[in-house]
Amino acid sequence: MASGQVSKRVKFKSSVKDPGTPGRLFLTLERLMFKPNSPNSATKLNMEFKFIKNHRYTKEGSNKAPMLNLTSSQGVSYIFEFESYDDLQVCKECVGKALSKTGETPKPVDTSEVPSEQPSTEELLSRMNMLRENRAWKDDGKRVQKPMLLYFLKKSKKVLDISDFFLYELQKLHKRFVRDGILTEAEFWATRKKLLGANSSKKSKQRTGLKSVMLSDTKPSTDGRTNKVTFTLTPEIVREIFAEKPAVHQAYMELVPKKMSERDFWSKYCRAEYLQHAKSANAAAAAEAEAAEDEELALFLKPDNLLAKETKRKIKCVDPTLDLEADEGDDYTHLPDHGIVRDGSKEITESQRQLHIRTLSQELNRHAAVVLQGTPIDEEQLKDTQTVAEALNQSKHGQDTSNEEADMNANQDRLSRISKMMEIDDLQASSDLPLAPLSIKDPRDYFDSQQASALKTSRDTSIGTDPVKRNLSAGESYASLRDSISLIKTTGLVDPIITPEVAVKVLSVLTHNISSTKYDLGKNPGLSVLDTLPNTIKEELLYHWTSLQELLRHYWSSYPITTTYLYTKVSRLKDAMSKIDSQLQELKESVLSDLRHQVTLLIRPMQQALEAAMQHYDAEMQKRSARSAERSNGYT
Amino acid sequence: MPQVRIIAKNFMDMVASLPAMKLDRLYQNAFICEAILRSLPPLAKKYVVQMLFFDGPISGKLLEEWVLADGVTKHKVAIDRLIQLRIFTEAVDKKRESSYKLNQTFQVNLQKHLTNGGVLPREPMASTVRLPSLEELDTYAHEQWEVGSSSLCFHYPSHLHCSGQAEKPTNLSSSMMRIFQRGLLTQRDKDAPRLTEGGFQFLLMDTNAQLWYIIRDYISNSEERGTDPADLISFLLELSFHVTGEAYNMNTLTEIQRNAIKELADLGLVKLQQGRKESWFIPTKLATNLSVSLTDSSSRKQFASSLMILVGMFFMVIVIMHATGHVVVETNFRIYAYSSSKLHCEILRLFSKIEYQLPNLIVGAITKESLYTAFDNGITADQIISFLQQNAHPRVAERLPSVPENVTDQIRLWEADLNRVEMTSSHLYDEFPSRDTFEAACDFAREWNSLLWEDSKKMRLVVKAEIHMNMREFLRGQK
Amino acid sequence: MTNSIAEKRRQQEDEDDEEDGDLEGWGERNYTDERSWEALQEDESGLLRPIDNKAMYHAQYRRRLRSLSAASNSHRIQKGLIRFLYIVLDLSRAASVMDFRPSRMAVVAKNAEAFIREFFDQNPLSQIALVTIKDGVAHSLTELGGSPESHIKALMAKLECSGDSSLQNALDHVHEYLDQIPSYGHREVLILYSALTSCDPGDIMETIQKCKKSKIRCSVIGLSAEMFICKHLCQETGGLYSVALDESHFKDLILEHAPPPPAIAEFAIANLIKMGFPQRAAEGSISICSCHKESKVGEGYICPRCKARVCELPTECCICGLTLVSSPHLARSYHHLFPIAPFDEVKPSCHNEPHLKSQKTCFGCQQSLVNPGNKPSLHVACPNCKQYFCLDCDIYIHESLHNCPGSQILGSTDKAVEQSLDHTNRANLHALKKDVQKEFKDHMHHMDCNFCNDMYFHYGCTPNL
Amino acid sequence: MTSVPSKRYSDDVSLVVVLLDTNPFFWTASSSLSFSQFLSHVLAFVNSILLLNQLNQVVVIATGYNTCDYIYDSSMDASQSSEKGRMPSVYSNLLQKLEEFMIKDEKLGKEQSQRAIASSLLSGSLSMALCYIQRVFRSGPLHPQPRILCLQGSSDGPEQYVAVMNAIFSAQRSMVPIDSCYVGANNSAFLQQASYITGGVYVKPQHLDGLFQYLTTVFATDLHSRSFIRLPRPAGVDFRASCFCHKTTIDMGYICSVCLSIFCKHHKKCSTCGSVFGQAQSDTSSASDHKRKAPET
Repeated sequence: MASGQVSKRVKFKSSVKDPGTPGRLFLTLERLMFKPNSPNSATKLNMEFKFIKNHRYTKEGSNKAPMLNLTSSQGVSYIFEFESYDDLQVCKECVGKALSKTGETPKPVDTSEVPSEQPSTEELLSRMNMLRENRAWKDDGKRVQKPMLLYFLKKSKKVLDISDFFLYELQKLHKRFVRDGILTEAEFWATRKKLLGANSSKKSKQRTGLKSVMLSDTKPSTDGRTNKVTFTLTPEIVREIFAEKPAVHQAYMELVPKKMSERDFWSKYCRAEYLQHAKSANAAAAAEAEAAEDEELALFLKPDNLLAKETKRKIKCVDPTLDLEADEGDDYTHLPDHGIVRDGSKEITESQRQLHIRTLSQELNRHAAVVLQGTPIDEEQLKDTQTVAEALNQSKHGQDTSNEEADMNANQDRLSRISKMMEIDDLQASSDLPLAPLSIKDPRDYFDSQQASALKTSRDTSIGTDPVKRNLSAGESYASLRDSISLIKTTGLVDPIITPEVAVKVLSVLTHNISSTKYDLGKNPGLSVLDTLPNTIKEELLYHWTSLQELLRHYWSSYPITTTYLYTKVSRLKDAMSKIDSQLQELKESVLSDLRHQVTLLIRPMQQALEAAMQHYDAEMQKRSARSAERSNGYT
Repeated sequence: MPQVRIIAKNFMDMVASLPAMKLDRLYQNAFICEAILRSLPPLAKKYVVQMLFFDGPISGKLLEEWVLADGVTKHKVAIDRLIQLRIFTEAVDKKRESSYKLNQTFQVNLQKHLTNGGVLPREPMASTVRLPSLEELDTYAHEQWEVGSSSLCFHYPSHLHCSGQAEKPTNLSSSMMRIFQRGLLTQRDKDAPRLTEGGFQFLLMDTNAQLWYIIRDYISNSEERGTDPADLISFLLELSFHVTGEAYNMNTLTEIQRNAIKELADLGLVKLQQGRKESWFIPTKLATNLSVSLTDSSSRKQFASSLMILVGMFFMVIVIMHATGHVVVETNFRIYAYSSSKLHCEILRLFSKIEYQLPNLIVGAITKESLYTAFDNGITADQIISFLQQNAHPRVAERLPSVPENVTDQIRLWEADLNRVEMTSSHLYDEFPSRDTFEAACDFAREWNSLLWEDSKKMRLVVKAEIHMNMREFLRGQK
Repeated sequence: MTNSIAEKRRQQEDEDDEEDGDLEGWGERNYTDERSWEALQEDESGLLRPIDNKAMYHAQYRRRLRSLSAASNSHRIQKGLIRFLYIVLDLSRAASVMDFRPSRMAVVAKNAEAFIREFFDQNPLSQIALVTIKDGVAHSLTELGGSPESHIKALMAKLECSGDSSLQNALDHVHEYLDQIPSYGHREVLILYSALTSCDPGDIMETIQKCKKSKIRCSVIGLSAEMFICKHLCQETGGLYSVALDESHFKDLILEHAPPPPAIAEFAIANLIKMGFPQRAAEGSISICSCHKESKVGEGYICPRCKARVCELPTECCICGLTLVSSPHLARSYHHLFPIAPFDEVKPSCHNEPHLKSQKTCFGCQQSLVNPGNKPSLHVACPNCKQYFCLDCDIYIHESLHNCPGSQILGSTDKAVEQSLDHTNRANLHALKKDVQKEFKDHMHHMDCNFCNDMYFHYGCTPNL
Repeated sequence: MTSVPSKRYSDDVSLVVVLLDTNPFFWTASSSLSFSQFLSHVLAFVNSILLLNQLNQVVVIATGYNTCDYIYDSSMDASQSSEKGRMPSVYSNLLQKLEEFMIKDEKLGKEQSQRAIASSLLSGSLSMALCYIQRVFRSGPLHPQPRILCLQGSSDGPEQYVAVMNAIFSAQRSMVPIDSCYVGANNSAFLQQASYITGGVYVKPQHLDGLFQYLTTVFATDLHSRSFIRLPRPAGVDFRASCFCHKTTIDMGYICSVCLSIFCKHHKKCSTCGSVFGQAQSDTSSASDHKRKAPET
């Protein structure tokens, strides 16, 4: 049962020990509200599920009271104590739905039950997700069901196209860290948000607006032979029909399923539609006749009074800037069909035309209105007409309950805003915002930002040349240059330009440095060094490497240390890393001499990375002890 | 009639084919050195230049150091070429290490050229008399061709059946005329002369190649006229470094050169002028472009007949006349040629259907028929396309492709259509006495892999003609 | 015949007045593109010649340039050098319309690719993410990232369109990401919008306000027609709204977003960003690079903080999340800080002046500025060095080169002045300036410092300070 | 003849724009190589380029102390003949223009103050060269392969840095390699970068008397041949920056988001653009990191 709203009698507690304030908990899919019984009590709650990070609940049979604990993204936890476990159950489901809809965390299932059938990607991921959630909750890493994880991974491998190796790795890492309590499940999975979130992000919390196309032209499709007409109704169409024809909606609400079955409700509706659109006079007559002896049918045929009511209300709050009088002339209804042909057939007898046009234009307008009003329903609810009706009803309800005045002045400010926008552009002051000025004094600094080596040289050459320049004035130097030019002009080039010896020398020098570069180019092989190693070593190396990466990632990401939690985490990580470091050392010793060189080469960068981390750690420790202000500007 | 065959693929091959001592003599002339250097492949150029100031030999290894793995072949080619032209002299020492040394004269010449530029054997005369302007020169060159053209334009396919060499070209010198005469017509008994296959192709060639063909032919005939080709070559090259429009005194020329230059004047390469006491010659654009065409190492099909040369001359004229391209091809296979030249019209007519001719515009269409006639005349699709591309109107040439793809493709397709069927002369064998002889025959044919077709039911097979003999032998053996 | 007419029309176009001139121009260009033969004309000898509409293009170009530099005429202005740009592609039903050939979607994708490349060329420190709107919902195609290739690949992979499009959803979607961006980053959204409608679940106005609040600069390029809501959005958030007339126009419009936009005063928050300048890995060293998990010999860079190995720059260290750049990457953006003033056109009239007579060729490329008809073709002069330039150089200098060959020369003078005040002076200069400012504010008058066009006296420039 | 068929522009046809450093202060200072020697080497090189291919084109731009200008363009002077046979017109023309240029340069120098570093106007000549090359590109589909050769002696002028970098990047965009032959005392940061970024060759000759040999062996190779010829690789340039405040090389620092100036430690206020900073961004990594820290609740 997918009800929009659940409301239960609960006690709202800020903490488990808190006696709590009695009241009612209202859960819709978007938000949860807590209204205390005593109006004067301050503890109200009205928040969107967006902000709920995850939720836990006490198990049935455990001697605890039935409690639901919702943790918000800010880490605040709202605890609701229910009267019975079934209440809890209901709310739990609802919450789960809501949360899964907001895409944060999917609805939890009891970890112990193993899914029988091949799960879909989402489900699977949600399970993996859930897995981590639950673990995160009961934080003692001991009760981790290893097989479970494996199972999910195996499955997920089928679903997501992750390489076997990757899974293998993941699993190993998990074993290595989570089991040994170096990382908590939460942390472990947090870095893999991508993997998990890959699909979960797909089903976004966005709701689509109403389609602008008119679905509800339920066109009768006739097959030539029999005179049987078939109408096709998708939930979407139904929804639109409901939205645009309140009367039908109302009828549906009260007739189905009590008085008549869904099916013949719609068949009636369609018949009515058909009769309405029937062009021939006699068909119209027939309609009259039938309507006479069938009040439901009549109900479809007679003009919709609800609509009329609404339009009246609407008229009251039309945007002041546009005057309806002006549009009077623009009523094209005197043209046949505004040139629009509704359903293919052009020939309309004079008699019906007027009416037909009216209906058409009305429907157009009505549709436009609905689209603009935009009471969207989520895709999940487009399952069956029943739910559609329900949902729509609620949304309607929501609107109606909001009393007239509020509605009105809500309208007013909307109007005022609109009219503000409607202001003719020319009259508007140019709204482009002031720009930030930039004052750069000395572009030379940018050169100085060049690499020091070259910088220095250029600098001290400048120093070098300066004195020379000084002792020889500009005039003289120019003169000397001009002399040398005229020298060439008179005597021509020095001949020969270069002596053979020099030439040979230069060429050989150049050739030498060419060939020298060639060698270390040639040294760069096509296949990576790893592949040259025997598999076992390679495996081990990679294993260490990946785990190292994992640790480091956690390590660095947990700076700057703001909470004690992080502090402990870091220290944990540090120990783990030092462990790996020693392991690496062993590995290096263990390998055979012929490979040792490469292995050491490969290991060196890892160790460097480790050292960097360690040093950083120590530095931080000193800072912490020294209470230096450094951390505040984030020098991590 | 005697056909002159020239094996040289381009000028450099020709030079390379000269005997050693003649080569060395060529290298005496700085300009020839320059021209030849320019004609070398890039890598070779590089080697020469960077060895310009070496006195000793340089080892091949050293050079190869500079070449990346994928350039080794280029390296070899370059070296070969250099040795071929005797610019490098190879020396192989006992360790099979080859080392190279630059040709002495060549080296010295180039060095000189670098330091104090090339020195022409003759200075331009102080312009005592009024020299013709460049335009005048061009028109002069043009007229020279016109002379020849008058004699030839009757041999265009369009005018096939006009009576052939009715009027002789008047003032072409006899030696030149001989060149033209030779192979001018492929004259089957008594019916009108016609262009050879080469003729058509020649029409579609680019200018410099054509210029080169004339000269090459001219040179190749030089022996008959008892002049040393080497001299001619050097002279021509020299000529090409003269300044267009400058006047040079005739007295500075050797006897041979004087003869040569008269004939060249007929070609319009130079203009001769007779002063009161002395005479001088003025190189035209054509002359100064010689080296360009010479160094152009495009290896094109060879044609023997000097007729093409003459045709080529008109072609060149046109290129001179409107230096810019002129043809616009539209996707609907229409050709618009902005030209008033008759010859142009003729050239287009080779492969397209000329629809009408406005004062300055020729409108034609490429049709299947027109192309087929072209193909019959041995013109290939590529030649046509390249012609269209090379003469594309500048405005069109800007955008690529200058000729619409659909046109080029269609032309290629049509050509392909022609070669769909290929002929192989063959023999049919049937009425085999027994199946196994038949089989044996088949196998035999197969292993000569010349079995074209077999029909085991009717016991017939077709084999290539060339193994007919062996087949017969084999079958005899079977009996 | 027809040509001459076409030409006449074209001339009229050129004489057209500013604002609708370029619009007309676009129309005209489009027109000529479709009728290529009209771009040919016969010369006296009957050969074809192209009509040069260079002048026209240049006119348009100059208009663009002027409009761009209009803001920064007097003072230099800050630019958003570190940008976080979300490109939103509308892949709704409307994107399949064929009025752009082959289809809007294809055209958008094609030009988006070009844009992405250009973008990273101009802003090496910035990041892009792609978002698509489809069936009224916005999806992330790619996360924020700095490598053009990955984006382009993703973009080309995902090209089918359906359903309605929803501005609001797109904005919401983008907003939630951009909100996390650190304050120094310039948050931008570029929406390539094909549809004429926006089917939104709620009130888009609120969303717009939300974007405005979180300093997101939204720009829209429409492909169909101008929509009020887009215009409103752009106005509110200080973005650009433009509607493409044809493909070439669209290309130009989208490429206008490649150079960093002027920073809006209230949006711009100066801040220090921590960056690493990694060293190249030593020649012989072997290590496993953290981006591809492959062992690399030699090349590659090492993160200064965590010593992880990355393959190319700029990037974000995947271990410690430090931004890694090299100094040239910074240098790439410098020209945005020192824009060159637009050149002003030289009226043929002022050619008669004797001292200008001398220069007959373009200072940049030596092209003759005199038409064959010996009447001076239209050209421009650098306000700074007074040298003449041909139109092509003008465009090249402003769009690609970013410094004026001539101005280097004069530039050296005031540099020399700045030379005189050494670092320490400049340091306390700011302090001094402050009080000087106050003082001047009090006696409500300003004086321009004639060395640096800065409002107030400079330490080095004033004798009496 | 204008109708040069396309194939005639074989790939090895090259346009070389030579930037000639004519900074008097450097040349009078430099003892190792006199200007006249330098000139004759360069002239010979220019000539040899022209010698290699009749379509080759050489443009020489003089990089003076105060200004820079074209002093030779082979496409301009038609006649290849030599005047009085003593010296090719190439040389005489070039030298003539050069002399005029020197005078102009000096005149400009008069009304200008001295720069501390006697740098020549590299940025100007680079920009000029690029403009010229753009023109060649515009000239249509057929054009020689352009490249730039900087013959630089004097040291880099810091005030030109931005301009030079702009030029370099522009060259990189239009794929014009900038070769550089630096005859000065120490390496030039500008030219090293220029060659490294644009894929050109940077050479600093040891034996200056053999300059010509260097030029012909390394810089005479056309772009086409470079695909299969091994040339001296630019020594790996260290692209670390150094901070504005202490001018020391740093491998981690803070960048002002407004003007991109670099500081080795956190300041309250940018000394370059004077903008005041909000509190420091402890970590640049944006979204990803936040995700990671998520489950700390």
